[in-house]
Amino acid sequence: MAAQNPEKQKTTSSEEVVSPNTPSAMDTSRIDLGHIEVLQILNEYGEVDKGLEPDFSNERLLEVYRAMVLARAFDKRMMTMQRQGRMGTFAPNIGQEACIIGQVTSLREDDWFAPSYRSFGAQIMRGWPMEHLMRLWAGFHDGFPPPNNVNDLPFSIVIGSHVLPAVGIGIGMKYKKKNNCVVVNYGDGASSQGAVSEALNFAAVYQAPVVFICENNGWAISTPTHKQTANEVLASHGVAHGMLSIRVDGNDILAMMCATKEATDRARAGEGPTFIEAVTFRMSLHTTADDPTVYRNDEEVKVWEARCPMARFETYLKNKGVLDTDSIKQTLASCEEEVIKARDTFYEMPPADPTEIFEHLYETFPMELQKQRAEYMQRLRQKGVGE
Amino acid sequence: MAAQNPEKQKTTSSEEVVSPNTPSAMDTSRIDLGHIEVLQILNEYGEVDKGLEPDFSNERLLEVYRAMVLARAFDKRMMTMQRQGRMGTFAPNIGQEACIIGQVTSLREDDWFAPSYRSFGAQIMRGWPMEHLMRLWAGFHDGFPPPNNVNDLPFSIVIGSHVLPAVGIGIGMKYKKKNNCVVVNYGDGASSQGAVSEALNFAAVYQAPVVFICENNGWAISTPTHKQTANEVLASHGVAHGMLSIRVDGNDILAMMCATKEATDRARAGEGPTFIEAVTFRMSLHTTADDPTVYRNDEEVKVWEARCPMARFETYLKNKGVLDTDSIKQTLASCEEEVIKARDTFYEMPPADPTEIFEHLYETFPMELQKQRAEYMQRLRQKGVGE
Amino acid sequence: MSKLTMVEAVNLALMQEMERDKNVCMLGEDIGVNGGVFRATKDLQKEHGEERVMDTPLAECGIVGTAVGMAVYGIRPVVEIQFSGFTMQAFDQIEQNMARIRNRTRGKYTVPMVLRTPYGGGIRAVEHHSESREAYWVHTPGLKVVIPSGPRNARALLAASIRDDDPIIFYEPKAVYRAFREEVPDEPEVMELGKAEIVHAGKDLTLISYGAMMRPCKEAVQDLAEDHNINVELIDLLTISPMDTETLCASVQKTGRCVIVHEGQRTCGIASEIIARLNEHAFEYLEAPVKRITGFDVPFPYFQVEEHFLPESEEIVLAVKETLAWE
Amino acid sequence: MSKLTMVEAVNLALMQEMERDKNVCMLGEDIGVNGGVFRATKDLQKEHGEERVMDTPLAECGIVGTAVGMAVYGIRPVVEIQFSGFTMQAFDQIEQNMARIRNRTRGKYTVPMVLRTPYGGGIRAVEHHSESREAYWVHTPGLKVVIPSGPRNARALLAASIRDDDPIIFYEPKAVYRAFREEVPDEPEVMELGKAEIVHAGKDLTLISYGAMMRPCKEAVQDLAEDHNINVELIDLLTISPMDTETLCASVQKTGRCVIVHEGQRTCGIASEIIARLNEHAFEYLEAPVKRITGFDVPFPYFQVEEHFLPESEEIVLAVKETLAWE
Ligand SMILES: Cc1ncc(C[n+]2csc(CCOP(=O)(O)OP(=O)(O)O)c2C)c(N)n1
Ligand SMILES: Cc1ncc(C[n+]2csc(CCOP(=O)(O)OP(=O)(O)O)c2C)c(N)n1
Ligand SMILES: [Mg+2]
Ligand SMILES: [Mg+2]
Repeated sequence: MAAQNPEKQKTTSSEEVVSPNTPSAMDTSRIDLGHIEVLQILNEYGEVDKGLEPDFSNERLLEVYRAMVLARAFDKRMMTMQRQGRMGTFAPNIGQEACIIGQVTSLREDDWFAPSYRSFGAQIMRGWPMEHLMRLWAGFHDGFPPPNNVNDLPFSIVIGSHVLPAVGIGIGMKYKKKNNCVVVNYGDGASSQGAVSEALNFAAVYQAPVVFICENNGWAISTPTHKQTANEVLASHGVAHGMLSIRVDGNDILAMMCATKEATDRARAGEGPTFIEAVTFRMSLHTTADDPTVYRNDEEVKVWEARCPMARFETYLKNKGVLDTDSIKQTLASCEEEVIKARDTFYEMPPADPTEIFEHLYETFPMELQKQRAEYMQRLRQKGVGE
Repeated sequence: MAAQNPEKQKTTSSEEVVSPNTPSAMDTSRIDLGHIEVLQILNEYGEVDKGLEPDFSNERLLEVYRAMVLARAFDKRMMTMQRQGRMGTFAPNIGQEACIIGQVTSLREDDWFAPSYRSFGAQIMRGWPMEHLMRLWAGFHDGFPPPNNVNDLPFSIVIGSHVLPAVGIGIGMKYKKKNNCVVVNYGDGASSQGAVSEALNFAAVYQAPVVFICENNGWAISTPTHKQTANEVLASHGVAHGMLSIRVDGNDILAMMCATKEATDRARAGEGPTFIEAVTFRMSLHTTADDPTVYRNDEEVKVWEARCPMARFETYLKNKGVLDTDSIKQTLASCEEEVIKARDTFYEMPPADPTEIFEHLYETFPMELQKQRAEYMQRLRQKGVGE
Repeated sequence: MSKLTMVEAVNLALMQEMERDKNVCMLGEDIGVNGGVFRATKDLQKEHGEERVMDTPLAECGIVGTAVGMAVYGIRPVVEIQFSGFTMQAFDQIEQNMARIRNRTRGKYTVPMVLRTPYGGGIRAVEHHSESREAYWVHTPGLKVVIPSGPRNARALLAASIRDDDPIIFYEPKAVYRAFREEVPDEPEVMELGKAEIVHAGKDLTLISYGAMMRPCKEAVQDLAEDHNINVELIDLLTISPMDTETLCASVQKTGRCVIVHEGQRTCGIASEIIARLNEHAFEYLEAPVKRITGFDVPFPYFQVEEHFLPESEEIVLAVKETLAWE
Repeated sequence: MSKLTMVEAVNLALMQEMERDKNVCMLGEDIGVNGGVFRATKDLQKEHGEERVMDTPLAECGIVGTAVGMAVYGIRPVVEIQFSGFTMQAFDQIEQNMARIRNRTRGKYTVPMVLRTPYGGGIRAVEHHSESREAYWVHTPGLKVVIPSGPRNARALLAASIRDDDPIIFYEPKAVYRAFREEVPDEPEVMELGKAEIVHAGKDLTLISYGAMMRPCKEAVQDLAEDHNINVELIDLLTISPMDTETLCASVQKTGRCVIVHEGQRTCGIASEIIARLNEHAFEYLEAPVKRITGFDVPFPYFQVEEHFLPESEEIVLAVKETLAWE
C-alpha cells in the first residue's frame, strides 16, 4: 500500500535500547515527517487507474455491488418507515456505501467489526438480518446483540466509545495468538474525542491487529470538518501515533477494498494497526431528527452528488462488461424485494416483553433487583400489561 | 522560528469555502507532511551556534542563570526536608531546570502559566514565595492558591487535567481582547491522556494564544517514552492538530528561551497556539516515593549527566565573560541562603487550622454543610483540638 | 407575558442573560447555526456572534474543561451537553476542576459556569439518551444541581444559575421541553436557588419530586383530592443540591408520611438521601416508612418499553394510598 | 499459612489466579518492572511476561476501555488504576461499556473484568489521592463493588472477583495495605461475593461499616464492651453492591438501633442507601434514628488536616452511646 510511517526509522523496539533519549534521540537534524499517500483507483467518472486496478473476480465485484444497492434500498425503506411513524430515529448511510461496505470486504467470519450507527450496509454484509437491524432501530432490546456467528460489537451510540473496546479485542487476538483482526470505524466528529486518540495510541503501542477507518464525511451533525479541527487531513492522527496511515477516496469502492485488504493482511501478519482516512460525504440528513437545510447549502451537496460511489462503480462494471442496464434494474428490484420481505418479517415479530428490562444485568439475580422486579410486575399487572 | 505546519496550505478559513470537501479536498496527490525543526543553540559542551545566538542582555542571562541555580538549591533542600520527615511527597525537577525555567521567561505578569507538579523553578520565577511552595507540598490548604498578583493555575495533580482549563484561559483572553498568552506544560506521560489531545484541538480550532510545552523527559514514573507511544517525536501531536510545532533541546536554556519567546510573540499577535516538545531528562526520582533503580539503569542517567543544562549554561556564560568561578560560587551560596531563609519562614508559619476544610466550597454556606461543620467542631472539641 | 414551552423559555433566559452581561457566553456541539439539537440556543449565535456562541468540536471533556478555564478567567460560560448521558465523557473535568477549583484555590478563583443538559426519558430515544444521573452530581461536593419542572421556573432558575458564582449542573427535563406552554413574563425573572417550592399545600402526606416527574405527581395529587379526598402536600425540589432540607422536614413533621418520586436509579439516588435526612430530622414524626417510586436499578430501557419504566400517576396514587394505610 | 500484609495478600491472589487461569491478565500504569506504585503487582511480570502483565500508557480511560474489549473477547483482565481518584478519567468507559455490555447485548457478551484500585485517606497523600467515591459505582447498575477490610478477606474476595463473570470495582483500602499482618492460607481461598459478615455478634445496636473504617469500628466495639458493657453487633459489608440487605435488616430488626460508618462523602453515600433500606424493611423495629458517621460533603482535605476528617473510634463510641440514649 502506498502510505508511510514517517517515524518508522526512529522507533526502536524495547530490546534495542534502554531509553528513548539515548544520544541519538536529541539528534538536532530536522525531522522529516514524510508524506501521506492518497489512494483513488476509480475516479468520479468511473475511470479506472489501470496501474492500480485490483484483480477481484467478477462474482466478487457483483456481490459487493449488490451489497451497495441493498444498503441504499434498505436506507430508503427505513426512511419511509420512519416517516410513517413505524421506525425510530436512525442515521441514513446514503452516499457512503462504498466507504461503509468496502471496509468489511476483507474480513472473515472470525474477525471482528466494530460499527458506528451509520454502518447498515456493512452490518448486513457481516450477516445481520435486515429485520434484526429494524428491531434495533425500532427500540427493541433484542435488536442490539449481534446475531449468532456475527462477531461484531453492538453499534456505538456514544460517539467514539467503541474504539477502545475494539482495540481491546485486537489485543485479545494477539493474546490468544489468533490470526485475526478488527475493523473499527468512526467519524470526523468522533476524531475529536480524547478516548479515540487513546485508542490509537494503545493500538500502536501494542501493535494490535486493528484497522481504523476514519470516515471523514464532511460533517458531524452541523459541524463541518474544518471547524472540527485545524488539520483536516485526519490521517495525520494515525501518523502522530506512529501508525501506517493513508487517505483513501471513500467513494471509490475499489480503493476502499484494496486499502482494507492490505491493512487486514498487515494486521494478520503481525505488522500492527493501520489508519485509513476515508474521504466521503454525508449526502442525507444526519439522522431523521435532523434538518441539514438549516446549516448547509445545496451546492455542496450537488458537488458530491457528482461523486456518487454507486454511479461510478456502475460505470466501471459496465465498461468491464459485467453489468448492463438490465442487470442494474434487476439488482435493484431484487434488493427492494428483499428489503420488503425483511420489513414484513419485522412487522410480524412479537411486541417487546416489558419484563426484559430486568434481564441480563448480572450473571445471577441480586435480591434487591428481584424485589424491584416484583414491584414492576405488580405495576404491569395493575396496568393490565402483558396479560 | 524554524518549524512548520504541514497543513497550513490546506487549511482554509470558514469564510473562504463552504465545506472542507469541495473538489480540491479529494485531491489525489499525496500529502507532504513537511518536517519538524529541531532547535538547539547551546550544545552539550556549552558551544553556541553563532547564527542562532540570541541577544539577551547579560543581566537577563544572569537572572535566568540564578533562577536555575535557585531551583536546584530549592529542590535539594526539599529533598533533605522530606528525608527528615518535614515535607510531604514531592517531585524533584533536578536536571530539567532549563526546560522548566526557560518556558516562563517570556511571560509577563498579566500572562498566565499552568504548571505541572514538577515546575518549582518556574513557579518561583513567576513570583511564588518559596515558603509558599513548601506549605503546598507539606499539605497545607493555604499553599495551593497562587499568591496575589500571580496569574497561575494551581499545579496539576491529576495528570493532564490542567491543560484544557489552560486553553480556556487562552480563549478567555481572546474573548476579552487581551494581548496576553498562556504557557502550559505537561509530560510525555500526560501526552497519552485523551483530555490533552482534546486541549490541543480546541486551542488550534479557536486559534487560542496558548503555548504548549510538552516536557519529554524520557520517563513517566517507570514507563519510558518508547513504551508510552509508538512515535516518540511528541511534536507530531501538535502537527496532527494543525499547529505550528517544534522540537527543542530542553536542556538548552537559550533554545528554550528563544522558542518560547517566538511562540508567545505569535500568540500575542493573534497567530494562534504553538506546540513545543522539549526533550530533557528526569535525572532524579519520579517523586520522593519512587525508587528508579528498580526500573532504569545508571548508564542512561550518566549519558544525561553529560548534558546537564546548568553546566553548559555556565560554560557559555563563562566564555561570554559574564560569569567566573567566583561568581558561580557566590550565586550558589546566595541561593542556598535564600532557600534556608524560606525554610525557616516555613517552619515558623502557623499550624493548619482544622476548620478550614469547610471553607471555600460555595459562595454562601449551605445549611447541611453548616450542620456538618457543627458536628465536626464538636468532634474537634471532644478531641481537644484547636483550643 | 407570552405562553412559552420550556425550550422557548430556556432560549429566552439565555438570550436575556447574554444581553444583560457580555461576559456570558455559550459553548456546545451544534449550538450555533443549528441552534442546538433541541433548538434551545436558537438565534443566539445570529444575535451575538461566533465568539460568544461557540460551536465546539465533538468532545465533552474538552467543552467542560475549556469552559472551566474561561470561567476562571472571568467569563461566565454556559455549556450545553447535547444529552446528559454524555456528561460521563466530562466526568473528570467536572469532578476534578469544575467542582473543586474554588476550594483548591481557597476562593482565589471561582468557576461561575452552568452546564445545561437535557435529561430523562420519555422521548423514544436510543440508549444513553434518557439518563437521569443527577445523584452523581449531588454526591459531588462543590456543585449545585438545579432541575426545573416547567417553562416559567426553567427560565427563572436558569437566569439565577447564570448569575450565580458557583458551578451549576442544570438538568432540563427533555420530556417537558415541548409538553405544554405556560405564561412567562417578558421581563427577566430570577428565582432564588436552594429553595424547594410547596406546589400544593396539604396535610395528609408529603409528596416530594422534581423535574419531569412533577407532572405525574400533580396529576396524582389532583386525583387523590378529587377521587379519594386525600390532601397531599406536593413539594418541587427545584434545587437538588444543596437541598432544602428544612422545607422537606417541616412538611413531613406536619404530615408524618412521605412518598418520593424520581426517574433516576434508586440505589444511592436522591430519594435515599431524603430518607436519610428525614430519619435525622423527622424520625419521631414518621408514621409509616417513606416510599420510593424511582427508576429501577437497571440501565434506562430501550424505547419500546420505556413507558413502563417511568413512574406514572397511577403508581403514585397507589403508593400514597399504601403509605396512608400503613400502621 | 503465612502472616501477610494486605498488599502482599493482594499480590498472592493475583499470582495464584494468573497461575490458575491463563486468561487472567493485568493492565495498568507501572505494574510491570516497577510492580505497581504500592507493589501490589510485584514480580507478576517477571513470572508471567509482558503480554500478560501489561504496562500501559498513562491513560485510564484507555486502560479500562481496552480491558473491556479484551474481556468481551474472552480474556479476564484485572486492571489497576493507580489511585481511585483517577477512575474519574475512565468514568465514561466504566458507565457506558464495562457496566452495560452484558445488558446491551442481552448476555451475548460478558465483561468478566476487575478494576482494582487503592482508595481512601490516611496516608498523607496530595489531593485526589484519598478519594472514597464508591457511591458512584454503587449507583451504577451493572457493576459489582467489593471492598475488603483485611489481608485475608482481601485475598479471598479478589480471587472470587477475578473468577466472577461480572464487571467488578474492587476498592483496596490503602490505609490498610501495610497496617497489619494476618494469617492467610497458602492454598487459594475464595469467599462468596454479595455476603456481609457479622464480625462481632451483639444485641444492643448494629454497627455497619466496610473497608478501612472497619479498624476504628472494631476498636469502638471493644471499648464499648469493655468500658461500657455495651454489646454491639458489627457488620462488615465486604460487597457494597449488590448489598446484602437481608443480613443488615435482620440485625437491625434484632437490635432496633443502628450506626453506619464510612469515609466517603455523606450525601447520596452508602449510608443513605442503607438507611433507605432499613426504612423499607425494618421501620417498625427502629427505636432511634440511624446515625451516619461519614466523610463530610467537602473534597477530601489536604493531609495536614486529614486525621480530623477521617472517622475515629472515639466518634463511633460516642455515636453508639447517643443512639442508645435516644428515646
Ligand atoms: C459522546 C457523544 N456526544 C454527542 C453525541 C451526539 N451526536 C450523535 S452523532 C454526532 C455527530 C457525529 O459526527 P461524526 O463522528 O462525524 O459521524 P457522522 O455522523 O458524520 O457519521 C453527535 C454530536 C453522541 N452521540 N455522543
Ligand atoms: C490521571 C492520573 N493518572 C496517574 C497519576 C499518577 N502519576 C503521577 S505522575 C505520573 C507520571 C507522569 O509522567 P509525565 O507526564 O511524563 O511527567 P513527569 O513525571 O515525567 O514530569 C503518574 C502516572 C496521576 N497523578 N494522574
Ligand atoms: Mg461525520
Ligand atoms: Mg515524563
